[in-house]
Amino acid sequence: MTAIDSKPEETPGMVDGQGHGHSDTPFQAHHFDTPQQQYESVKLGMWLFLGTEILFFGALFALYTILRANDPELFSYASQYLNTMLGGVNTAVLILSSLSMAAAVHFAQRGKRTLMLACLWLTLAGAAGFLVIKYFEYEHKIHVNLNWGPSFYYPVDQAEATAVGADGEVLTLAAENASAASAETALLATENAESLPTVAEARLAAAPASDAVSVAPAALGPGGLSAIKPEEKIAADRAAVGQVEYSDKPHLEDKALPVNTHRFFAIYYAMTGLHGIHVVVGMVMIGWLILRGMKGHFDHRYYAPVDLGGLYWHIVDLVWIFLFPLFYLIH
Amino acid sequence: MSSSTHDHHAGGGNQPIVGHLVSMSTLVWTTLALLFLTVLTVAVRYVDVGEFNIVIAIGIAVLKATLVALFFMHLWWDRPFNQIVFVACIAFVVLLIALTVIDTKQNAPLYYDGNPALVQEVLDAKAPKAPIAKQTGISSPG
Amino acid sequence: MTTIDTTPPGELAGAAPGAVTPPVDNYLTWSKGVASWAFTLDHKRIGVMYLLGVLTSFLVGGIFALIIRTELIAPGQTIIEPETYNIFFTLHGAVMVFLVIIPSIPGSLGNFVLPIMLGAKDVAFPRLNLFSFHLWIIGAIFTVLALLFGGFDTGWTFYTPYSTKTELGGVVPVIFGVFILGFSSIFTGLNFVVTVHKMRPKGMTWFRMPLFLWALYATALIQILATPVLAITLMLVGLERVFQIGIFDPAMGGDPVLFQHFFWFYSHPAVYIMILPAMGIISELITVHSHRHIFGYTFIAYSSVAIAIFSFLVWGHHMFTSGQSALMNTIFSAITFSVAIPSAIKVFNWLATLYKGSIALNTAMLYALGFIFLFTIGGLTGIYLGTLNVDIHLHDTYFVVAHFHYVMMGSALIAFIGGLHHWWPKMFGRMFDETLGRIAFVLVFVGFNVTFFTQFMLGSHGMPRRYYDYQPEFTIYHMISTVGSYIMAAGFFLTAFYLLHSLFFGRKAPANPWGGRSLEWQCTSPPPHDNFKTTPSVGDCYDFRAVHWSEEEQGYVVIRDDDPDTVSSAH
Amino acid sequence: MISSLCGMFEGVVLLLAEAGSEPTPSNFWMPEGASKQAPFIDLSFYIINWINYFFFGLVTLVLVWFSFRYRQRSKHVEFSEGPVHNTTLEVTWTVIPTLILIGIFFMGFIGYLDLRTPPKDAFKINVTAQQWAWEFEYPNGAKSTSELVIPAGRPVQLVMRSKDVLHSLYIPDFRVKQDVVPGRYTYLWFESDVVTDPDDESDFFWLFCTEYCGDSHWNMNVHVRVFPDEDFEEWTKEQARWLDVIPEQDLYFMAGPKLYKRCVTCHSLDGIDGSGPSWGPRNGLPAIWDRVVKGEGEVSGGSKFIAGKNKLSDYIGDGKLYETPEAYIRESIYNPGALLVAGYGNQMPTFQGQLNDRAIDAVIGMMKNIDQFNADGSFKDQAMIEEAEARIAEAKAAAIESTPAEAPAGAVSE
Ligand code: HEA
Ligand code: HEA
Ligand code: CUA
Ligand SMILES: [Cu+2]
Repeated sequence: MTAIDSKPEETPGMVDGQGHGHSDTPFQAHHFDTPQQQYESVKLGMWLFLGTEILFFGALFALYTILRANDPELFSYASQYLNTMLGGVNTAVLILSSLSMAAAVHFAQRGKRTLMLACLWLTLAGAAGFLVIKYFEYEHKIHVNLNWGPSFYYPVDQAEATAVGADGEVLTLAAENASAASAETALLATENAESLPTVAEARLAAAPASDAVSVAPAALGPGGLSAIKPEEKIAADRAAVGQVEYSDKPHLEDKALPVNTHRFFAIYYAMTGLHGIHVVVGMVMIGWLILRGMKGHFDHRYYAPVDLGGLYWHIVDLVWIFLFPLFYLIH
Repeated sequence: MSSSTHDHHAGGGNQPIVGHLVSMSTLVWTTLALLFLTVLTVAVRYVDVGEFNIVIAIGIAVLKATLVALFFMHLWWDRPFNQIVFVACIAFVVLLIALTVIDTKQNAPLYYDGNPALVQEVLDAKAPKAPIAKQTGISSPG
Repeated sequence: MTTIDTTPPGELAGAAPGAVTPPVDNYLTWSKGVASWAFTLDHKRIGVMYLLGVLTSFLVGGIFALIIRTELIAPGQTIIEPETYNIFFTLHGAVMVFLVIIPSIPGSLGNFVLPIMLGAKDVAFPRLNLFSFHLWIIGAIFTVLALLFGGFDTGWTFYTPYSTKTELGGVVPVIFGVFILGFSSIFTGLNFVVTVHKMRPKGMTWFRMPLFLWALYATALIQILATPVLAITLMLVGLERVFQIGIFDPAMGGDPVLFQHFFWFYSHPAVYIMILPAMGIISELITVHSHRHIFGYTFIAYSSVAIAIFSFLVWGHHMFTSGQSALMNTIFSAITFSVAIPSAIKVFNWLATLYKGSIALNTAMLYALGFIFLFTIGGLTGIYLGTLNVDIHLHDTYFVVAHFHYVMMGSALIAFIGGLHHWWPKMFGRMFDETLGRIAFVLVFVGFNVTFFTQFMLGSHGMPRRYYDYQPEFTIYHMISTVGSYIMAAGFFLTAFYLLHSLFFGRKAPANPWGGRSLEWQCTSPPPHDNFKTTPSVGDCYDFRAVHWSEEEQGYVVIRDDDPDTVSSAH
Repeated sequence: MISSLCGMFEGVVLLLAEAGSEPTPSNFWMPEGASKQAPFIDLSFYIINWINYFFFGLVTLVLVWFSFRYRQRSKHVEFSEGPVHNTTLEVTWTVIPTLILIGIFFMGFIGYLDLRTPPKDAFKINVTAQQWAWEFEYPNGAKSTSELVIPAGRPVQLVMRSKDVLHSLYIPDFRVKQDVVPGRYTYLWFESDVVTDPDDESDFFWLFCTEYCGDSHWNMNVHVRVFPDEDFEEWTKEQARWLDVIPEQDLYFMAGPKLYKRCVTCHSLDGIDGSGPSWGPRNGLPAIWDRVVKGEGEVSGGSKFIAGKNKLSDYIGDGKLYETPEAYIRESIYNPGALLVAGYGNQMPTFQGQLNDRAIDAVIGMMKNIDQFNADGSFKDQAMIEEAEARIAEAKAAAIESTPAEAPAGAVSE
């Protein structure tokens, strides 16, 4: 690769005398005139990138708001399956790791390499701690099928079909209550089997004459939003695909399971999952900073990577600051 | 609220030649405030103030986010344009949220799980406003 | 004091400014080997690679278009099956939008001239620049992969729940590809914003920047603010498809209209990602080829930013019939018209720039004039679509198809081709054949109007879009349209021919063949590796008094009689 | 000012509503206008048209004139001087378009309000869209899939929903369009005075699907016909019981072709496979009924598929999954995912709840006698049809006499 290298840490294209050769500022890329300009550029670049991150998560927040605005009960119902304790601890962990990150920047700025490294290690530990806790949360939920999508309704072993509620209270997920659903299925079946004109006439008889049948009842609509419960749809799905036995009962049928509960978990996993990915990326980045720090790349004149890494890590914290009350603290 | 980073240009051995140095005490105080607010928001959850629970929760979260942005992320001392970037992005998120939420709320009665009778009411309620129906009566034969 | 801005590059530093031979050391010859291109950090080489990629994609998308048109030449099956047709128009749309028109101007021309116009050595983040090109390549590969996985037939809009249900396996790969292309676009925009902010040379205030830079800057703002939403939306579609998470698919409780909100939150601003840089190019072309100071600089500059901001407020005008609430429809319709105002300002200011100019009808200028004509039609037809009750009739008919081809192809792409001709000598150091250029322009221009003007009539008479077959009463329009597309294709192939020809046999280009005033015309053609040895001094970039013809150079030179920093702006 | 503007436009709307009872013929820009809403939409279109002609003319004129007048005269012009800005001018051409656009917006808005607000007493028809067919359900239970018939001179409101993906109902000549969204109701209303000849099948308006919905999106069109009240009433009654009045032995050729219209988008009769296997002889196999009876058809998947059993004969017969071939066909219509013919995915929607037993009998009857049908699904023997028609006319007369369900019919003629 012969092109001019703008990597900050390397002396840029001096070979042919075209570079500026900032011999006193070896980190400065050749196309910048001053360290100040370079620093401000990368900082602005980072802020713009954070801006895209904000919109990236922002779209999910919009989704969240819509779902919740339309289904408030669903959210307060489903939120009880999340563990406030673990969520709270994780919030604290992130805040503390943010502190250590900010401190790392502070020490980098003052050229205190050892302290900076120590702080970076602490931050890394915080990130790891966060992920470990998150892992336990996920692990448990997946165990009891508090899942996204259809698998939310898959059967689980009865012995394990308990979820620890917010306050340590144990919610037993009864499995008997399939009667309501099956009654409805039966009803549907008869309705389908009959010729429709008959059904229409029956409805006519029941409805006031003026705008009878003006809006068909929802029963024949698609699942999810309709009177058909998602689990029926899932059962039907599986009947169609044919991999699972027909006898499955929805394990979460605790009488009041609102329709579409799986959507809460969909958005929960989408948002916390995306956040989790950002934490992982943050860890890689901090690890890289540690490596470079150990090689002595940073001093009080050049610490931009630490600064930018810090910004990134803080935005990860910032997103969690919103996720925590939105998911764990629904009254 | 921002002071230009130029102030710190001529830093000595202990000062960055670029950027702003935030003192450790500021950082620690920020952290303490954040931890306090976290405890607070958890506590408030157990107090029932109806609709206000969510308002309080979001309010505290916004406060915390502001603290992080201003002090941890140095935005307090940063270039105005960086501040604008941050605020503008949030404004656009709010825009997206506001308009989509309004729309779904408006349409909620038309969802299947809404009450079909209600749907009809909604549709009917709109009818008298129809300019043609109202003023000519052509739409109501016999 | 007389300053000669023509900065002699590297080797020729001491040579007389009159030397016609381009410097031995230019960015093209600076180093050799595939790797020296594939991993270059030079914005010019990256720009050229983008150009190659975009034009190849354009060829591919164009071939799909020709197949579509041929199928539609007569009712009934002509050459392909309905399923194939659906895959083809989807690919045509997706390729043209995501691989061609969005990256075209910023990626190729923008990358090439933006730093030079700023007198900078490179963009702020050369590595990121290269990375975003690599992302473009990866995205393109995924789009091709989608074909191997069975193609996809969702339309370029990926409307749910069809896109989460269709049996074709290409949906997930292409979603992934577009996701990646989105990041490519974001990083380009980010780079440009930082470059414009932080790397302007001394003397170049915001209001001395060439308008092309204003346009790219405004575009970059949209790229940064809107694209992430597309990325997340497509990610959700992918999740919906694989895990049925129930966000968009009504069968699982989701709301399909929500998808449209999210999609258009990006994709409406995206149409201004396409048109804004094009408008920037036109501002350059019009001034340079009529040797005349731009009229109403400030208005044009601000209108770019105004368009960028307004563009975020109107997305719902694509959803007037979608089941969006009447309230939102009204709001979105009202705001839609506000975008027309800055566009109008631009059109009128360009016209005023022609006034008392000295207009050289070079190929590039022809494209610029063609742009004004076509954009006026395209933009004005947007007004019908923004009008609530009229759009109810016209939505999803060929009227919309004609509208967006007028603005995307007739305007954005034509401006791109115009800009390509304008900067071609600068990029490759060769002049192309002007006569052939003008002939090709006429072919493209005439062919284009024949193809797409008829589609307005098709649409207003009720022909729905995305139809494989149609009722006999539409036949005549379709036939004319297809013939037009062949004429247009002939024009493009001719263009490809003479441009390629010029690379090998073209006359050597002077530094400043057209009489441009902005900084890129003050380095040699092709520019040296580092653009400028010393940061050039800057004046009013539309002050053509400083431009003089030089017999020796067989081109123009910029000679300033005044001190660069005290030159009073002409307005 | 705004309210007076509104008032002005409402006035225009009213005028047009009066004038609009005459259909407008097709012209250079617009197709025939056959609804009450069409005139105002057309007017809006034309108003914008004239504004646009003006601006387009202006721009083009100036463009061409300047390019010619100020073309470069000498070979190398170096500089030409002209005004670089003129605030008055610039403000003018900002403000004028702004005002015009505000006007256009209000025009569209008023028209839209009308389109969105169905009169309270509109005649309501339920519409169900699915890939790739429309189904219209009338208040008296009548159903129609091959055409939408509406009463002339009365506001009609369509209450629509979709079974699978997005569709969009568009009647160009009425200038109305509305997406049909799964998961929610959408609605649409219009009123047409333009009667189409009830006896002339070729007198109709097109109804298109304008939201892309898959392979046969382009084919999801039906006819709209506008009947005078009496014909409409008769038609709906007939629709409500058309199947019931056909004698058993005539079902397969009197009802079969009509029902087959819903299958034709996927199943051909000529052996060329579409989205679904052809009912005619295909791939060297006999026509559909023989394939099933002889068990020669190949299957390769489905919820009831048993690995290794790839022939239909493994499933049909005494003691097997389906005792009779009829049972198999019936299941294939009600539960298409049960057994999948080799080479096909699970694409077909269920027709459960849409086809009753008689309808199924008719379809099966048609399959049994497939050689008596033309490739387009029509029955070959015209004489038999005529005979049957006579029988049906009798039966119908009898049925109408004896039917107690007059209430909805009364609503129609009201
Ligand atoms: C480069 C891309 C581009 C540009 C610049 C525009 C510009 C505009 N577009 Fe277009 N549009 C598309 C690309 C673009 N569009 C695409 C791709 C689609 C379809 C997507 C799909 O469904 O697949 C679409 C669809 C589309 C719709 C939805 C149609 C439908 O599906 O029903 C609407 C509705 O409002 C609309 C409106 C407008 C308006 C008002 C402008 C305005 O910005 C135009 C402003 C310009 C002018 C008005 C001309 C210049 C002004 C004058 C000469 C002054 C005088 C004028 C007046 C006083 C009126 N567009
Ligand atoms: C920038 C975007 C762009 C461009 C340039 C084009 C170009 C063309 N398009 Fe379009 N088109 C879209 C974007 C674009 N399109 C989109 C977004 C859709 C909607 C898809 C959907 O519904 O989902 C669409 C849909 C669409 C349809 C509607 C299909 C349907 O609804 O059923 C039709 C039909 O006529 C069509 C035709 C054409 C034709 C004939 C061209 C021609 O102009 C093409 C001519 C080009 C060539 C023949 C290639 C020549 C190139 C070279 C030789 C390479 C080298 C070139 C140089 C060096 C100059 N397109
Ligand atoms: Cu149904 Cu398109
Ligand atoms: Cu738009």
